[in-house]
Amino acid sequence: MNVAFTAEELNFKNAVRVFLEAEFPADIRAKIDGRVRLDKEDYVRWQKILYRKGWAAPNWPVEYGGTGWTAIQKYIFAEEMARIGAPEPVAFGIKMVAPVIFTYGSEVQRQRFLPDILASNVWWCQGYSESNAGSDLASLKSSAVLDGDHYVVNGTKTWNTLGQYADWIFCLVRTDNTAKKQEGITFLLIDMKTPGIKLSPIYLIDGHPEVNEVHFDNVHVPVENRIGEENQGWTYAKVLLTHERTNIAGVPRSKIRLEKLKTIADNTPDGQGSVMLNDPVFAKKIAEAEIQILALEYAELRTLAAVSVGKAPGPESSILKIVGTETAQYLDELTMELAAWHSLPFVPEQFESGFAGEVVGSDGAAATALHYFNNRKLSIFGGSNEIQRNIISKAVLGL
Amino acid sequence: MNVAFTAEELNFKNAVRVFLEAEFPADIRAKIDGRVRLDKEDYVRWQKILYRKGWAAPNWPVEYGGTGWTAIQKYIFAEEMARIGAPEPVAFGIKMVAPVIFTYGSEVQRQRFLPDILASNVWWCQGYSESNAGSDLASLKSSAVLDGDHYVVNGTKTWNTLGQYADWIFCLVRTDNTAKKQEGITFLLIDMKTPGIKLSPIYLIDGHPEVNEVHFDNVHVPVENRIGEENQGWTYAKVLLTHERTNIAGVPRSKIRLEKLKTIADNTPDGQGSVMLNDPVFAKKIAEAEIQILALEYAELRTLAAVSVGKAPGPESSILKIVGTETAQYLDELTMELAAWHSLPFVPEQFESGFAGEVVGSDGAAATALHYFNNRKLSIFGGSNEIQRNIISKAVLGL
Amino acid sequence: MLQDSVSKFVQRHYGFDTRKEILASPRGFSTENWRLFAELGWLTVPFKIEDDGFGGFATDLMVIMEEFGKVMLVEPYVATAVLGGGLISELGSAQQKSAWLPQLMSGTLQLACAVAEPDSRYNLASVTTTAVVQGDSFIVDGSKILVLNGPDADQLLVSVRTAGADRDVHGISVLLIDANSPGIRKHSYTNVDGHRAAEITFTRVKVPATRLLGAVDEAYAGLERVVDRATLAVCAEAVGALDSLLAKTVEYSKTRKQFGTAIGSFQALQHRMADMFIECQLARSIVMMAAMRLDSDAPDADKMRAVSAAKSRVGKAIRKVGQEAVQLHGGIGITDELDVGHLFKRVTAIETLYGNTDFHTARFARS
Amino acid sequence: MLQDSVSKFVQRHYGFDTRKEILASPRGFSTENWRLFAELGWLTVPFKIEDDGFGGFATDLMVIMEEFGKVMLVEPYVATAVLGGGLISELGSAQQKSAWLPQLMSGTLQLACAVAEPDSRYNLASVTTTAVVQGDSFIVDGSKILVLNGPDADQLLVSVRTAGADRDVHGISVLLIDANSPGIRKHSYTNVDGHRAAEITFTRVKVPATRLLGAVDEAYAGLERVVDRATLAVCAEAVGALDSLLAKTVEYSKTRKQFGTAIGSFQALQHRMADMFIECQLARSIVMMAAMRLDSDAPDADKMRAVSAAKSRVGKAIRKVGQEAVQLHGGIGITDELDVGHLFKRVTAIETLYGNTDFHTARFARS
Repeated sequence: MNVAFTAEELNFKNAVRVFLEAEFPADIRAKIDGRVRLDKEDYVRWQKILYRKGWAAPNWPVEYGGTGWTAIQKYIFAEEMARIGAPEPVAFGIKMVAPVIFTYGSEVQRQRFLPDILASNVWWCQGYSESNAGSDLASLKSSAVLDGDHYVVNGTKTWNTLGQYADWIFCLVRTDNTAKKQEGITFLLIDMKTPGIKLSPIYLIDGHPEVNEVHFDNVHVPVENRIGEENQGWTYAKVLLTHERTNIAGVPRSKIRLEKLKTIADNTPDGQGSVMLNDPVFAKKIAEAEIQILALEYAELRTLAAVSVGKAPGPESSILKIVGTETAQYLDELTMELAAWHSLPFVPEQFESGFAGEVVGSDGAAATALHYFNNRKLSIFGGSNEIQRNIISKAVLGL
Repeated sequence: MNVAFTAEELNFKNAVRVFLEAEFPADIRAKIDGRVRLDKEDYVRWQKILYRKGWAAPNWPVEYGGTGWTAIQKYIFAEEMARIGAPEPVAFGIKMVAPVIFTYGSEVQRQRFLPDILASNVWWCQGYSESNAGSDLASLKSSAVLDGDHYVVNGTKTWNTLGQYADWIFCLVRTDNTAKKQEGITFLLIDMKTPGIKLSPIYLIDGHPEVNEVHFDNVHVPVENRIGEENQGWTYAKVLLTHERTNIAGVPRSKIRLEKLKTIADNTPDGQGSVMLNDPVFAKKIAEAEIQILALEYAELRTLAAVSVGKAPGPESSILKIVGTETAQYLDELTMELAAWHSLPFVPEQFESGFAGEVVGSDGAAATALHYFNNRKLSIFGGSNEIQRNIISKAVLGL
Repeated sequence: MLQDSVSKFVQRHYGFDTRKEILASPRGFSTENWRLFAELGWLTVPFKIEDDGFGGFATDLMVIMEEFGKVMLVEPYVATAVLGGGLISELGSAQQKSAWLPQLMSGTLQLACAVAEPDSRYNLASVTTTAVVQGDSFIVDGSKILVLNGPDADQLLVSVRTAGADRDVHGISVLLIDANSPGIRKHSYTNVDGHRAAEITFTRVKVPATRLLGAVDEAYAGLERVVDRATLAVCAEAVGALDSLLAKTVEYSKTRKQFGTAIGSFQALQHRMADMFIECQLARSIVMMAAMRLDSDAPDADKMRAVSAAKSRVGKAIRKVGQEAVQLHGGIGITDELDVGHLFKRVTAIETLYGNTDFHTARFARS
Repeated sequence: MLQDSVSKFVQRHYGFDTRKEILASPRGFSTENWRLFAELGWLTVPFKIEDDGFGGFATDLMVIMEEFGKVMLVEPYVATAVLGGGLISELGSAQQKSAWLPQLMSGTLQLACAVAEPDSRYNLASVTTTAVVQGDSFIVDGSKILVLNGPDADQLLVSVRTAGADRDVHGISVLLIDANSPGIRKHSYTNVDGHRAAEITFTRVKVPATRLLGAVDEAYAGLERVVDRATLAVCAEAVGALDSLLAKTVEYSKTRKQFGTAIGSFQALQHRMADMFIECQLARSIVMMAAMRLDSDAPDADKMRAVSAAKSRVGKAIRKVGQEAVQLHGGIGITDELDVGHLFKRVTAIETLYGNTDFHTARFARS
């Protein structure tokens, strides 16, 4: 763990840092420091750099391009990535669909899809949620009917993040209406260029169309794009959901954000002749956040330690999701409180690349409210925190 | 309301204050200031003083000895009582059984019981709760079987407060096992001297036998001690429960406690060369408590205003119970925090009357933990705060 | 009466879609509505009888603002009538009042109040914008931020330092400055809640001495009183908005199904909504307390404490009810299409306005 | 190994009724148990190999204390072995160590540490008890409060001021004072958690100069280090006790019925127990962090921060889990007969010991 890194681990840490310092593109770094939204091209360029280094997918099995790192090495890598502010690879390909493909896909599917995911040649998005099946995923209604050598898909998916950039989508669809609701679901991979697919953007309260509705109107999907067996999709999906829940604590990122928060607090006048970092009440809030992150870090390391001795990440990891997201949201609150009056302006364009006008608020203060509002999603998406509490009470406490 | 007392109301306020200053016994006041536990004799003596003034039961109808005060006058009276630290009359007679008797009792019962309650000649206690029927009162099991001109009562009641002082007990007993659980309950008044009644004290975590179990072993109760109809007891009991919920906010008492807390904080060294009242973090907690009490006060005044225009105190008054008890408990926490090391000693005997030894801790600090532990009961008894939340969600929000 | 009139108007004519159209219009509010407010006499509510107003009672203001809050009304009522008009009424001479207040109440004058500076945080005495006497004029230099209704105001009420050092209470004056004066530069934008605001810099702006409101150097106490009234006004607005958030959440929970049942039947969510209800009731209670205190003859210090108590407690309610309303709505709660997210943004903005929760808790503790 | 041994003992031989009997005995702890702890080598755990101890690792101490916490063990392990022995080991000369530590580890010496004063609150540098040199002795005058194990200790470790003013870090010394010295007056009592303590006043108590531990005037840093270890120890104890509280609450909720169903099936209570679980896990995690930090070669300042982080976070968990455990038990939770109320009292006492949550949060923020 942190206080007991081996010499080997420290060498690794150093190597990662040297690489990132040298290779993380300065222009992307500048955007991140200025809180400018990244373009698709930014993500892809950066992921390809990691790919060329062989570090695109630390969690994959080595045979498909994983790094073979220990849990601690992965943790160090995540920490260094956060330290320099480098974005994590977009989750949908590398972290979400790929594990399903290499675990349940056919050899043909593996050969066909994994290399392009690894190399960031193909951008994936998710087709899980439906508007009447939020955290209750299994009640989905989109249907697929087998017609010869292809499925005909109809229905609407929602909360599809960055689908406007995507080449492929992975979908859960209902193939049997007579079965219990968790049965009768099939897992399909669908080319976004297939006729009949239409995207409509959903604007969130920060003014950005970050998510979409994806409409399927008689979309033909070749049967070879089905993962595993028909009607067994829920089994495959569950694995993905567990996988999604690990590393969701976001400790490295929160640590960096906290350090930035302290710097801002040290530069924010309190209106009484000192700065906010010296305000005992605000200092207490910062300290509580920092302590919470420390506790969360060791909770995660304990989970990693369990995983490294061969245990699957259990339902206990639900606490990483809950506490990780609530901590991130608390940091948003504190940042907004620091910004004071300048948390009010809503000027999203000044955080788009290429903006050349006058920026309102110092140190990106005017972006803080946008983050605060946008990040309310953290406790809703990815299995809402209510669902996580259900998991703890049922699977851990046996209630 | 508070800021708009009429001249008449201000006169009344003054009259109450003059009376209390003159008549509230100095020795009882000294006990309260020294946090010494009151004896039965203390309560009775004080209540008899109020009785002689005609102020023993402000909430009763005038015909039975009530004061005929307006809601605002009652509020003023409660405030002045709290200001001087005078204990409220013990609830079980005046506030609990009496309303049942004057609302549902026969004329004979009224004549027989009310005068002695008003004059504090008879001490009542409650026989509602059973160990498997906490907040779910209606599932009680104690039984009464009619045998000629008396009932034979068997069973065990619990959470009986100060039953060791009591002359009479009012009980809910099951008289019909075949009915739905809220039916088949009868309301009986029982003389504690009846053969077959046995009390066993329950020690609470503050070391005091404040409550008892009351065992009934073939206890014969004359049928004329039944309130109203057989099997209709639940109807009568509900009224009592509503009545119990008004005035439960405890604002006047909390205000006084808060002022004391500030005084103590102003005299408590912070170990850094100043006092705790100047500690910004602690000052913030005090301010939050004070603001909460202000909000609660006006919430209560709003309820009173509604009552004074003829509305019954609605389920909205559940918030008075919840917030009132949580606020009182928060004041206990703050007092304990102030006491620091001296919140640890557990020396109950130094708060019993007649204690002549050396007291540990200044300003009664060593009593604070006892209060903190004891007052956890506030959110449990009198319809737990969970039950109150159920009431709000069902009866107010319609969920 | 007043409540009925306001309530009927907003419920009938201020639907969520109407509001959206108003926000999309060039000025970001409806001039037609503004004229109507004038006709209905609503613009007179903050003013005393002797100023030809409705009475200037905080309790009346509370009633109006609460109704505005329910529908997130965006017309610059607080900026123009409560803050701007309030300062003229509080500090102005009889001549100044009769020059400006009738215009305001008839709906033909828009005002904005410039009290926040880049380094002032919420301290109204932290004023570094200077006004130096030159002949029969003041020369004003400095920067103000977050001037609500700044883009549209005809006249700006600006706190300036005429003596003393930053944060001295003495030496603060208020000037009524023509928004088109040479040397004024505005950077206009929209806030998270749709309200318009501007950063305004003053470079050697010449202001006639007749535009001084009240005594030179001694405007602070009056400024604080007026900002306190605006604070109470937005607290009352928040109470209305929080009620809407609760009502919409309860309603949604009764229709939204998960695992085959309405989510409103899940006890964990029921108790959370019960807690939201408690927050709404306490917020309403303390705002009522503060309004009554302002209308009483209590000393200034008591009134200040009452307003800070209200802002502190309402701020806490905002954080809790706002976040819970969104969380219980799930994804739909953070979409632009639903009103819930917008109510959340408005109340969150109110949390910041005129001092956030911590600021007012400390102010309450201090005073 | 160690954990197994401790766990087996406490689970087999330290039931709630046994504990009650032990508390009712004259000394308030079991001398028989104490002998057994010595035999099993548990008293060596806080000491370094060079002091003939088990190693002195905080991680080992954590393991023991957690098991103690589960059953609320009352023997004065922290007072004698961690605090008292810790100070001798930290500050004492080789001669002093060999004079006292073997006795301690063999179970024949009881110690108590007097560090709190009536006005010190949690500041270890707030020492007004004076020690003045007179020939080859110190003359000690002053008052100490809440001396844990004070009633039973053979020797007292006392922080005294030998130079400087109150709250100066410089000028603090530690003396090892025979508990039977003339001029010592003890007022003994029991704490809320059953542990025994005493208020001790020193009136012209003569202490041989040889009883000075470490350099004169320079004991503060060592004192702070040792108290930090004791702080970590009680945090670990709290982690064990909180786990017991959670387990008992979950168990109770499965059997206790209301309205015809086990209350554990009510979702509102399920989510609250889930939150208790989260608190327990975070408390355990941060104590593990602090223990590892103490065992590392990190600088003192880092270790101090780590301990304060742990105490702060554990304190928060105590408040939440303790109150919720009682609340979910209902009336039975506050009765003397059930262990839950006693666990609640013990963890609440720990919340105060060696600085409460706010104190350690501020200490963390400062350092």
